[in-house]
Amino acid sequence: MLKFRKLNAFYGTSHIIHDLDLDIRKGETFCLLGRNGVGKTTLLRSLLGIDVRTTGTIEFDGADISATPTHERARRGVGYVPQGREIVPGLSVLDNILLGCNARTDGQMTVPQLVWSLFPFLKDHLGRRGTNLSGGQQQQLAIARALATDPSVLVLDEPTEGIQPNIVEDIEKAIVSLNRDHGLTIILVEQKIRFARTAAHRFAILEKGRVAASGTAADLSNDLIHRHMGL
Amino acid sequence: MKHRTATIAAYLLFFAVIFALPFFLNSFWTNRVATYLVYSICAVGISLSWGYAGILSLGQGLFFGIGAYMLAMSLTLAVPENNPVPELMLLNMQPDAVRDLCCVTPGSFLWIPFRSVAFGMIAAIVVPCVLAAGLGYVMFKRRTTGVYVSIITLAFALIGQLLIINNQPLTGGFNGLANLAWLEIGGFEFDPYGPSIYYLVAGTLLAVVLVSRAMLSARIGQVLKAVREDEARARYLGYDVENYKLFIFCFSAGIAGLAGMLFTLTAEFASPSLMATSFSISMVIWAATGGRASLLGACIGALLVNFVGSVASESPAFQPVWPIVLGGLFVFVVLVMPNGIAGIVKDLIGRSGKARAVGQEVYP
Amino acid sequence: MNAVANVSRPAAVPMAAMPILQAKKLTVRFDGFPAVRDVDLAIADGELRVIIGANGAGKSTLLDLLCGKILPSEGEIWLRERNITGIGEAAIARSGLGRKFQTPTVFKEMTVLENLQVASNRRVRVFENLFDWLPSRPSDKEAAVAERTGLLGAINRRASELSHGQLQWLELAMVLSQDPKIVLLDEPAAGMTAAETDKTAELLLDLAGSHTVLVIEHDMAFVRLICRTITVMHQGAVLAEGTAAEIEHNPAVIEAYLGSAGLSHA
Amino acid sequence: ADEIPVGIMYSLTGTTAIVEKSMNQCAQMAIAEINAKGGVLGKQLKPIIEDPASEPRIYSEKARKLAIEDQVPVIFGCYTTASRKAVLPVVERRKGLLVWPTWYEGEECSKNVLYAGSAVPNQQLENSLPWLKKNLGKSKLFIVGSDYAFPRGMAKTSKTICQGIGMEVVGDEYLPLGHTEWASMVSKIGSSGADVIFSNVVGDSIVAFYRELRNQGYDFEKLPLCSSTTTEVEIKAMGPEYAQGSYVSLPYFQTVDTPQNKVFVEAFKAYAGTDAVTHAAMEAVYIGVNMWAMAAEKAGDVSPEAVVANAGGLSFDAPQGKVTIDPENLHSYLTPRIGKTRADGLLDIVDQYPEPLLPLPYSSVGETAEKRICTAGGAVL
Amino acid sequence: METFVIGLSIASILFMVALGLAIIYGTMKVINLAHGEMVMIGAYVTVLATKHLGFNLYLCLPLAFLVTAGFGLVIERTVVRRLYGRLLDTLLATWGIALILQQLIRIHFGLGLFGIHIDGLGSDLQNVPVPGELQQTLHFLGANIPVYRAFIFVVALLLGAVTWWLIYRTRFGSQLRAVSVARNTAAACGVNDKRVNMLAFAYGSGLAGIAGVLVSGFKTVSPDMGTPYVVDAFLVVVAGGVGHLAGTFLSAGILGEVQSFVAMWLNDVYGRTVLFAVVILILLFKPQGLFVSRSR
Ligand SMILES: Nc1ncnc2c1ncn2[C@@H]1O[C@H](COP(=O)(O)OP(=O)(O)OP(=O)(O)O)[C@@H](O)[C@H]1O
Ligand SMILES: Nc1ncnc2c1ncn2[C@@H]1O[C@H](COP(=O)(O)OP(=O)(O)OP(=O)(O)O)[C@@H](O)[C@H]1O
Ligand SMILES: [Mg+2]
Ligand SMILES: [Mg+2]
Repeated sequence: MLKFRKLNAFYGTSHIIHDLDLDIRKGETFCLLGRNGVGKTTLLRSLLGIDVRTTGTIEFDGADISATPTHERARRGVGYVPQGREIVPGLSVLDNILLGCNARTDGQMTVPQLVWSLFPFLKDHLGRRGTNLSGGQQQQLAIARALATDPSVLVLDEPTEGIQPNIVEDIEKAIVSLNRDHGLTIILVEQKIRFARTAAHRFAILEKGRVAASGTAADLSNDLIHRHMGL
Repeated sequence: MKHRTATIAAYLLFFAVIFALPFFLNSFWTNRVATYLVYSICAVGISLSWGYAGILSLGQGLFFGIGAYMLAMSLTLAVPENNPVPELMLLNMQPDAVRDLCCVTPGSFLWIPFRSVAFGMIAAIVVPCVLAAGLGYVMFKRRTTGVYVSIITLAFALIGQLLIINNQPLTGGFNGLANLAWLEIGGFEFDPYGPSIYYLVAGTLLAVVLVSRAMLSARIGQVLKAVREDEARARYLGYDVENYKLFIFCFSAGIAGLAGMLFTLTAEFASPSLMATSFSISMVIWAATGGRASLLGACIGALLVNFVGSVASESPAFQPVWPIVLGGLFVFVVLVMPNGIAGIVKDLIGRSGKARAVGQEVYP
Repeated sequence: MNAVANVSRPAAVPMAAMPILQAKKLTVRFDGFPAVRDVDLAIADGELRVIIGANGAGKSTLLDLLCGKILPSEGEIWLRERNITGIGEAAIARSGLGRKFQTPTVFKEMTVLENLQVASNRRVRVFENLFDWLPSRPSDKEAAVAERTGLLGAINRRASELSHGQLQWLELAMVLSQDPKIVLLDEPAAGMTAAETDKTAELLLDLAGSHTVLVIEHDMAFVRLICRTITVMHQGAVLAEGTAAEIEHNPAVIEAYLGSAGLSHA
Repeated sequence: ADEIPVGIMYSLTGTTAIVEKSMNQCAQMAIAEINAKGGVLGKQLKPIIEDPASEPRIYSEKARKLAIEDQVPVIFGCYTTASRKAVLPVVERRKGLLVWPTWYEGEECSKNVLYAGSAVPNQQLENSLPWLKKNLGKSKLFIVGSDYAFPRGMAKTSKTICQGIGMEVVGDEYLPLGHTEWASMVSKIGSSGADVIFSNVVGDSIVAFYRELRNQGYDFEKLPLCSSTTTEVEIKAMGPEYAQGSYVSLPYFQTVDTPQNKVFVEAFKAYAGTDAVTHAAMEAVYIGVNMWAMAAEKAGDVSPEAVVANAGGLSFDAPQGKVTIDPENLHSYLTPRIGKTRADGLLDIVDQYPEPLLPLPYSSVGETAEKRICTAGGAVL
Repeated sequence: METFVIGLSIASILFMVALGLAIIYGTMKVINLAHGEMVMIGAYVTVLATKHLGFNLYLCLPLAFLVTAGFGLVIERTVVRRLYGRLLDTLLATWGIALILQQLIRIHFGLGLFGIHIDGLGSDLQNVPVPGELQQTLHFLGANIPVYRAFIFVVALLLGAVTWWLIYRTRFGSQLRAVSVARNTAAACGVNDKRVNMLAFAYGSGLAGIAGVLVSGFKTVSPDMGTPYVVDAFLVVVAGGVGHLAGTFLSAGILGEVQSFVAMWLNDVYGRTVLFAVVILILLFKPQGLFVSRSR
């Protein structure tokens, strides 16, 4: 459902992603791995069209979206949970979630039931300011917000970074369930190999802006990890 | 290193042109360019505090104006008719007041030390520094930053201007000081229209640029840059950020005062209009046009903006629309060359080197 | 809850004669909300201490207090015999505390080298730096630090061009070049790969002894690698303090923080 | 060359452009008229127009350009004293000549300035204050002005005159230049017990002032106002209904009934458009250009020294009547008038001095006809 | 009492001009030095509409709003849009725009160069007729209150309320707030950030236009009338706390009253002086503005 073809991405004159080809299939969980600074976040930002300049094509549901503005891509069904969560200060928890509704094509301003069932905690704190939540709760909120856009593919950038272990568990469960029970396609950037192994169907390891290795979850050997993610 | 050589070449070229100019100019243009060079000095001060330390003062006009007044006071007293008491005080005194500088009008005693021109010249630099130190101390101790500094300095300058206008018996009020003697040092008289003042100004500009450059290449330059980037970080590394900011703020105020003093020499008057907000903003705009993070850029920016402004307003074709030409220039500069003229030049120089860099891997 | 804390505390720290860093009844409130409550902390010279705790437990706030970013509402901070409460960030830093923040804070528009130079320069006064010429290549010390943090190849790149993980390393490198007696680190391994996490752990173990190190971390794999003494914070207060084994089996900690996976499986 | 370059320097942009633009037009018109009659000394005048943008700094710069680069023997220009002061060093040092048009506070005695047509305080006050007392029976004066030299000079002279005729000054207040927030001042005037206001307010502030008086419910019939600065331009700008019934003391109004004025007004309307008004500053420009030309003709030379040396004693039949240059102080004998604003924005002349009045630029510091301060040798304070 | 009312009326003008600026600066971080020119354009719309279309002052309010909003829209689309995130560059560019707009009015939008003059434009002062009912004076609690001032006060309150509602109670408002602090995130949530910024800029400009209409009723209308307003309005916005409508409201109130009382007791020069001093003090001791409490 998502095809990157000869994708190049730049920040100003820095060339970050080089001629990348990648396919993501409908309904799978795809995990992106790689060392710091290889361009994982950049790849996701290219997909969303945030602040990077790209060449090449990005085909989503059969249409090239590489020139489409960000908000339009969100409307077509790309939900994004950015690295560092980026909760909007000054907005309440509810308003933060409702912000996601702007991407709905049906114009509805209601939060999908799914959100409450995954993150019951949020329901009890709708009036609080989003930024006053703890880090883990903010991460849940960020996922909730992305779900409110009614996405067909959910893009998560290191969703468990800096989160306390018990909430990490909850989030991991939620991600797995979103894919398994609700049929969402998921693109996940993750440093925790253990979780990557349990959640992902397929993976790709990036190195210096190129795909260094890819395959199904079963192919993700310790040797590969050592080679591409060791020091 | 290529970049470095190019920078040095640019400086050399600029100053070579500046110092050669008077040989090709008549007395009017000598005087006009000298005045624009005064503006360049001012722009260097702004570039230092804004471009390199992130402190954007919108009250620079106040320091400039005070510098101008300090010397203008001395030069007022140097006019024979203004002895023992300047005419402006005679016009504003109470009919029964004693005709002596000590007490002819309230506060007139403040003028006494200005009988010495040397004092006026020193005060032109020191007084702005001291004022800046006072204001800066409070601001930076209270950790005021960013746009707040700009607004505070702006309001401060407005107060200064209002008070100077309001105290006509002491300051000459709105009309300022215009009846001035020429500066005379050791029997040599500086003629505003001759090369003498021109070289005085150009020499000062050179000195200011050299000192500033030296400072920026010393460690303090790096610390200032760090402070501009992230004050808090610098603090956690043990730097007393307030002191650094205070230093550069005063330094820049001193430069503005110095420029103001030279302005008095080239333009032969001092007036509160020099402290107006619009003038302060103009100064910032000179620096921005040239490229605020480049001293040379700031110099050129000041020259260019004023040159374009006056040429446009003096050519019959452009006269009805000269503000549009000037305004269009600003918009153009911002849209097309975000780092000012200096930025464009740097890009051009860097291009050949950069071309390789783009193709290169940018990873460690 | 206090009862639980008391259970585990006595066994905790084998107290050295004079702790190098001491927090006494530290409390801070934001608009009445106590982010840190009555925290007592004593760190021995050369110790490596890990602080864990739920998101929002007040860990970062505690570091903020220690390094002077915020003033305590109550309580004091002592650096050996010296009360450093309220003397200002710069003065605290000069007396030997270095800090790495949770979100990497470096000088974005400066190169890696410049960042290190600013950090390693220990003459901090305005007039000392006014005439001090700046070398254009790294000193041996700076080069060594860059080497150690894997930044040598990027030494002339601007910090804004670095990735999140590289920024983490850079900030760590800055703290190292600052060479403080006490190093405060807020989640240094966040966003790092497993291998890099290991490398960070190594580096910290290396530091401990010659330096006193205080680390906040969520990544339990990392904690296990380095842990000696762990302090657990919860809702602004110290919930427990002890060795990894003790903490792992403390029911209150499991309930509030570790969850079913526990420390060892995390 | 067969042309004589002359400088015209009135702001076309900036805050004072409003008035100065019409002065610029008037100067050009006067020059065109002279050229049509054969020019000066048989040569055509070639105007060089500069825009000093209402900033003293730029006045000074442009004056230099005119005097040095363009070598003009005369500059017609300036509107505010601050701008004149900035130009003064240029003309004095470079031995140039400025022809200054605006009524002002005096206190100046330059030999490089021809103060042709410009009134000084005694020419606006010696007639008006006694008139207010005698004809309106008012005796409690509130003086209000913008914060600069002219209003302060006017206030000083007013106080001297008031003492002499038994009027009391109950208020003497200033407002920053360009200030347009009048509410406080007007309510202060209301509570001061004044029965007449004398206004030396200039520029934008005038409009806001009159409108505020109306908004707070004052009526010029009960609390008359006499202004030294409000010309037809400002009245038109604020809407005549706001000024109707107020007085103005100036030597020239568009309604002055002389044959010369009829010609002048018509000529200007033909030049600048039928809805253009003429006003005192403009007439002064007209006087200045013409008298400079007369002096040059008389001297047979356009050099500044020659013109100044020959200007003293010259008379010109101006729109306002006969204007004569005083040989001592180079100021002009003018005919003080008081006008009362009509509904159409012009003024009915309600009082007119029997003859042109001697200019005393230093009246604010006690200059009298017997004891002159400004003489051909300069000012002795 | 009278002094207080005067203070209120000064405050309401400050507030109206500041409101638009608060939105533009507070949400987009654009220092719009051409904001004063929007006031000026609003005033000229009134002049032209009353002269040529026979509009009265009330009808000019919506008209001026639309026209200045249109100007704002164009400025945003052509220039400001490219400058987001470059705070100080916006200062330079909008200063340039201000120069251009002023001169356009002076030269009758360029027609003047071909000898075509539009009555009401040009560099002269202009005026606007005020409806009779607004020229009255009210007597209230022993004070004389000009109806016009009261009218301004009411309009200011109304605009404040509408703006508050718009920003805190509508979908557009939450989009705007989101875009202003986290543009990328908002875009990723489907918010058309460019459109939101454009509309906000236009709305802010439109508010200035309304202020221009009201100001034209009792002050001078001329091409450079706008400049002093930006400075004052900017002081108000910053002193009130960036991005806080309530702060803007309060600081306009305080500054208006300060100026009024000091002008009454001493004089207007000191009124201004003290006003600036108060701004300095507020910024020194409450740098985040009056309304902001300590938070992350
Ligand atoms: N400046 C502040 N104003 C108001 N509340 C604050 C402020 N700083 C921190 N808090 C609150 O104090 C609490 C403790 O925050 P702190 O950042 O110390 O948590 P933490 O333990 O570091 O969490 P994490 O693991 O997510 O980093 C949180 O509830 C936070 O919202
Ligand atoms: N705004 C930017 N401008 C210039 N270069 C950037 C910018 N953001 C990132 N980079 C560079 O792009 C490269 C890839 O960064 P990216 O954030 O995609 O890495 P990542 O794989 O997500 O790493 P991490 O695991 O640390 O998050 C890095 O070398 C970084 O230095
Ligand atoms: Mg990343
Ligand atoms: Mg934390």
